[in-house]
Amino acid sequence: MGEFRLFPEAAATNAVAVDHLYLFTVLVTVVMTALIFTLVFTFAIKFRRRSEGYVPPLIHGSTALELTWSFIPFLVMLVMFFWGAKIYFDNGKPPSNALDIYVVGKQWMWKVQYPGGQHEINELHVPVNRPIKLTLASEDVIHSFFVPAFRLKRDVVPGRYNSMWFVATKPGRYHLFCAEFCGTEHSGMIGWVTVLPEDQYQNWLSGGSATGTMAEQGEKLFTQLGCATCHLMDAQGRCPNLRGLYGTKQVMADGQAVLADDAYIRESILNPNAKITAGYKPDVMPTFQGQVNEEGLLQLIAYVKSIGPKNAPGAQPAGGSAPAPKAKLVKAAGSLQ
Amino acid sequence: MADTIAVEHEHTPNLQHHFDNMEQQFSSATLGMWTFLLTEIMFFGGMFGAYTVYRSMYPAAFESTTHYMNVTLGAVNTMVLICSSLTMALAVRSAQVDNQKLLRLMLVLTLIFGFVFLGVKGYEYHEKWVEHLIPGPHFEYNNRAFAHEAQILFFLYFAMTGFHAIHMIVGAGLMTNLIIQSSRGRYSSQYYAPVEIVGLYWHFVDIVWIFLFPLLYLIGAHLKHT
Amino acid sequence: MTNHVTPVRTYVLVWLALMILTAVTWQVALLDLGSWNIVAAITIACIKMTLVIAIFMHARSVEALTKLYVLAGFFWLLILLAFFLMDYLSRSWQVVPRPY
Amino acid sequence: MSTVIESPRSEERVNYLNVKDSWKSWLFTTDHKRIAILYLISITAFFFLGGLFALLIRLELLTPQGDLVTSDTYNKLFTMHGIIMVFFFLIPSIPATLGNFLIPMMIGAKDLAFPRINLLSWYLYIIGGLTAVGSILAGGVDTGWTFYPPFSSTYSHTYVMAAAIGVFISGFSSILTGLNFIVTTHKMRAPGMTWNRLPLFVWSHYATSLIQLLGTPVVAITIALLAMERMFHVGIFDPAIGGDPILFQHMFWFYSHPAVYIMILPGMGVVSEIVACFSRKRPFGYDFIAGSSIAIAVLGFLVWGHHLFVTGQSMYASLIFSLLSMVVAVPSAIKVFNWSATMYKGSVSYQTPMLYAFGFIGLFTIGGLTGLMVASLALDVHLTDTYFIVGHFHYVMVGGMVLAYLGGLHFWWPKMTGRMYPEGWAKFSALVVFVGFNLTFFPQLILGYLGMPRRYHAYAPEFQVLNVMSTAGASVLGAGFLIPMIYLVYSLFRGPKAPANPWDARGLEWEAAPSPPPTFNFDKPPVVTREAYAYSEEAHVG
Ligand code: HEA
Ligand code: HEA
Ligand code: HEC
Ligand code: CUA
Ligand SMILES: [Cu+2]
Repeated sequence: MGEFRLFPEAAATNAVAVDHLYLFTVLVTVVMTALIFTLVFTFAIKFRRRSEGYVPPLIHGSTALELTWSFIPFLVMLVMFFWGAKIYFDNGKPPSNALDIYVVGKQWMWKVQYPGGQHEINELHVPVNRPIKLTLASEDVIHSFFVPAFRLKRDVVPGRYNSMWFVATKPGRYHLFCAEFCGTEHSGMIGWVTVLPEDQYQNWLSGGSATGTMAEQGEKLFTQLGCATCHLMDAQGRCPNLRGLYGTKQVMADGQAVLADDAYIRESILNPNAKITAGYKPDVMPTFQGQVNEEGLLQLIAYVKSIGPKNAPGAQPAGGSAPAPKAKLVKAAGSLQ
Repeated sequence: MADTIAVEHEHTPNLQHHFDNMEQQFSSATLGMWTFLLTEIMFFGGMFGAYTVYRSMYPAAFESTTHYMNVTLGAVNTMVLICSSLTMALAVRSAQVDNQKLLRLMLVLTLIFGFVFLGVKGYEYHEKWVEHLIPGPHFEYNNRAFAHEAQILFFLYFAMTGFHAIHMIVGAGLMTNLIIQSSRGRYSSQYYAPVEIVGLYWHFVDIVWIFLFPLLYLIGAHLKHT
Repeated sequence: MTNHVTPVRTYVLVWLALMILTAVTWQVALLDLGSWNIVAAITIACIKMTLVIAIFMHARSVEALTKLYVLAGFFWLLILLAFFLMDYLSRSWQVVPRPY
Repeated sequence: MSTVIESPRSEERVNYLNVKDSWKSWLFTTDHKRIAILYLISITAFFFLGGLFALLIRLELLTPQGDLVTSDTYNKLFTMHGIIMVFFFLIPSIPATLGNFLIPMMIGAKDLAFPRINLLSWYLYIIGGLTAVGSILAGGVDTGWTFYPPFSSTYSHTYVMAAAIGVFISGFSSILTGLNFIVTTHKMRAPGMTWNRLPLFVWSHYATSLIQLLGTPVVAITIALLAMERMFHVGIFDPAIGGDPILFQHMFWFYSHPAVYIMILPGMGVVSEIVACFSRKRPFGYDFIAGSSIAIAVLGFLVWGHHLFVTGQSMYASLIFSLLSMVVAVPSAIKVFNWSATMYKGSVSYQTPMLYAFGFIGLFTIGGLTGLMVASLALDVHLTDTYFIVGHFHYVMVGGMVLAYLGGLHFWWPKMTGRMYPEGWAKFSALVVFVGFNLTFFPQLILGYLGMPRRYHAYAPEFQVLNVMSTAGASVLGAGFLIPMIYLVYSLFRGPKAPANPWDARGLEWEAAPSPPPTFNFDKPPVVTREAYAYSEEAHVG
């Protein structure tokens, strides 16, 4: 039996923020419950039935009271609302210097890959004190990536990318759970998140059996699947050149402009005709649905990123740029109250 | 409580024991039916909700499907239903004015229109089947640009028109019953609640179609002309 | 009993209106009005619906309560549509801006 | 009223129970009271079935390893537990039994507006229930009671269809009950029964019926679409063709959040009646309690998105939904405070129903406040799909609704059966339930914040201690539910005969009708001259 605790350990900036909010709400709950219990019991005892004959006075009510006990609770609730919303929105925007890691959920395991090409299953290694951005994709059903020690959770939904980000503050090993029911081994879809000091993290990276960076693996796929035949060698310009594409706004045939982000590139591969780039014909590019799995897609995207504008995050060398200075970090993390 | 005075109690054959008078019984029945139609709105509303979401997501794909819809038949069916609504309304009126012959005639006409509608619908389904437009493994859509999203519309097409058709069939059943009863002279200006109630239902089903027609058949009608 | 008899003429006129409006919907749909196509389609459909409810279904002569219920139905449908769209239309707002 | 009450009736007066006693007279009855009894029996059966599953769940969770049953079996256990408890026990619990029995009596009507439809909805309920049970016997369902695709539509190999159809059918039972109540409340009120004389029990059922009418059809169609998706092997929720699984969750919760108010409002109605009666006082702020029921019903439709905070729903939508979730809590607050205030200067006695009412007020408050905690965005991110949620909703559903149901059952038992239950045993079991309940579900709140995910067949060892406590509590709780079973059945035969108004309560069902009532409820159609809570006027004015 593991060691018994009543409060989970906090290992991320977000965890601390959430804990504060939690303690506040617990306080509210305790106070209000206490209040109600005292009201009920004092009245119940003080006004217990003494004689059968006693006829209580006729009290209709009091609008003043009704308003008080509507408003005061409501104000308290508003605090709970704004406080929670603040943290939630801070978690919505990953800082630009976040280190990208890619996670694919699959019945019933977590597949993790790093820009440097390292792979692991049901394990996630991250450096301490650095914003990490996870891109979450699912091969099959809805899963949910849950790290209690970070107080973070995000559903992993097939057909789309969700992302979450955090700054781990304490080296150590923490539980990783799948929190959305996904079938037989749902409760077995668990693993560990290991937070390492920067230097150890670098060793771990170099120790990992990487067959080339994600971008390089993506490049391999790019040739294997024959993307290159069109996108690089194609002379007649039947196909757009993917160089410098990533992160730019693309104009579509129907006039709408879309940002060429991960999701867009993913769609372009699986369902090319969904959005036709202006100046090109539909039905030229075949769909690659079924020919390449989520991991492959992520690699292709990493490749497209790498040939994109130089400072695109995906283009970072394995391990990412040097850790950001701490001061900036806390601001980036933003969730410290 | 209070000194209880016996409420006077009409005695008409059609008055159920727990109602005080026909007035109460009639207004309860109509309120009941309207309330039921309220739930019907939400029932179809779920599908209209899904429709709205996906049309806002994939406007082009949805427009592309009109090319595969039989707009003419759609329009014809709309008119057929409108006619049936007229006959239904007249049926109720004939009951109100004690015109038994007209009542029967109108009910029969309504039923016939209903069957015409279902017939046409069946024919359309058959078309879709032949053209492999049934969503699923055998779905074929030669406008490959939207091979995926188009399925969503066709799925909604079958779901919405399908549930509408089921309502029509139920309606036809009710109609048949009315015809039988009316041929026994059950209904009169004194007692026509059943006719009124079924009428309300029938008109509602008509209304649903009034929306389905433009939303399913005419999404991209303008494209073919430009 | 609310023996509220509507003259045949009214019924026939309504029927005529409905037929015409059906034709109108169809023809309007053939013009390219951009996003106004859908607006037109819905508007006409709503008019037709109102006619059916008001005349064929005698909603004019029913008690206020019933009217309230009918309205509630459509109001709730609006809630459903509005809140669905609230999510779907605002999803695109949250594309995380990256420095390029 | 004295006319009726003080003249003690001859022992074997004809009442709705003994008027006929053939099987047919029960299975084809249109008497709302008999239909209520039919519901009572079938619902109890489902409750114990669901409870049996619950016990098995708790037994499995005694140890961290999944050693009692296989993971597949476990998944089926909690799914069937959820489906049965929600759709076949809690949603019909108070409305279909107490509501069915009492609403006509409380408003002074002979029956519901549509007696045959009332019977029909019982049959629909039974057919739906049997279909669901059939899916269990066939091998069970493992999707969770929420039926999320694509798992439910594509990946699950269990009997999703059967269960879905069962829920679909019983949905219409629920719709028809709501419809019947609405029309009855509008059209069948006795002369003098104005809206502001209406018992709060009726008000809360009116609100409940609104939800049943406006919400249930949506879940029905949603489930139908899911079933079609399973047949066509493709559908509108299927990501492969650009469908969005999250849309299903929207459609499901559009009903299922309001449904949680279907699962609490009737209980609130019961508690309002009990507190008033056992304090011998008019409910404090009657209009506000009545109004807040409607407010809950309406606002309840605007918050469903709080179940989707981590799915990828737009952050801005989440923001609105979180705010509105806070707003919907205000009317609940109003009720809680008014109940407490009702006892002020009252003459409070502690019979069993009142004890259950106390339990309800306390536990619902805790349940509701935990609800607020998860309505706060950042907290929900951590707590969603953990045992905190399980704790939250058992506090409101078991601690709230089930306690109210038991309280109401004891309160109106004399009226329904004409027998008194054994007060001593009843008090004792009420205590057992309260203790067992907290022991079961309080640890789950802690487990949740520690991060134990729900729907887990095996869990990390450090969670064991709290799980053992929870399982221990569950067995106590189980006992607490079994004891009433036994003594209530016993009282049917041996219990002392009940007078027309054992609690000296007000209201037509007590004052104008004997216990048990005759088939048409009242010997003479009552005429109402005062509100249902005239406790403070000198007793028994004519
Ligand atoms: C009877 C059923 C019932 C009831 C009444 C409620 C009531 C509430 N519920 Fe609950 N809920 C469920 C049943 C219920 N719930 C179920 C079954 C689930 C899980 C479904 C699943 O996923 O399986 C769930 C899940 C659930 C979630 C989603 C959790 C998740 O999965 O991520 C949320 C989030 O906001 C929530 C919120 C609320 C709120 C704000 C209320 C409010 O209505 C509560 C209002 C009441 C009070 C607030 C208490 C009284 C007030 C006072 C005493 C005043 C003092 C207050 C202050 C000063 C603040 N509930
Ligand atoms: C009305 C609703 C209701 C009720 C009353 C209950 C009652 C109980 N529930 Fe319920 N529960 C839900 C609704 C309800 N539950 C829902 C909706 C879920 C979510 C499902 C999902 O995730 O999809 C859930 C999930 C759920 C879980 C989480 C499972 C998981 O996520 O892995 C657990 C775990 O402890 C649990 C426990 C209990 C217990 C101990 C009771 C106790 O109160 C029960 C005690 C009652 C008895 C024990 C009855 C007495 C019976 C006997 C003594 C045995 C004899 C039997 C016969 C004679 C036939 N429930
Ligand atoms: C047969 C030729 C062909 C092949 C093979 C092909 N593409 Fe394309 N691709 C196109 C054409 C033509 C377009 C422009 C029309 C469009 O947007 O669909 C395009 C568009 C794209 C775009 C969007 C570019 C923009 O400017 O918006 C991306 C990203 C892309 N392809 C990636 C790939 C990848 C990755 C592969 C291999 C897995 C691939 N393509 C294989 C022809 C091809
Ligand atoms: Cu993956 Cu649960
Ligand atoms: Cu909810």
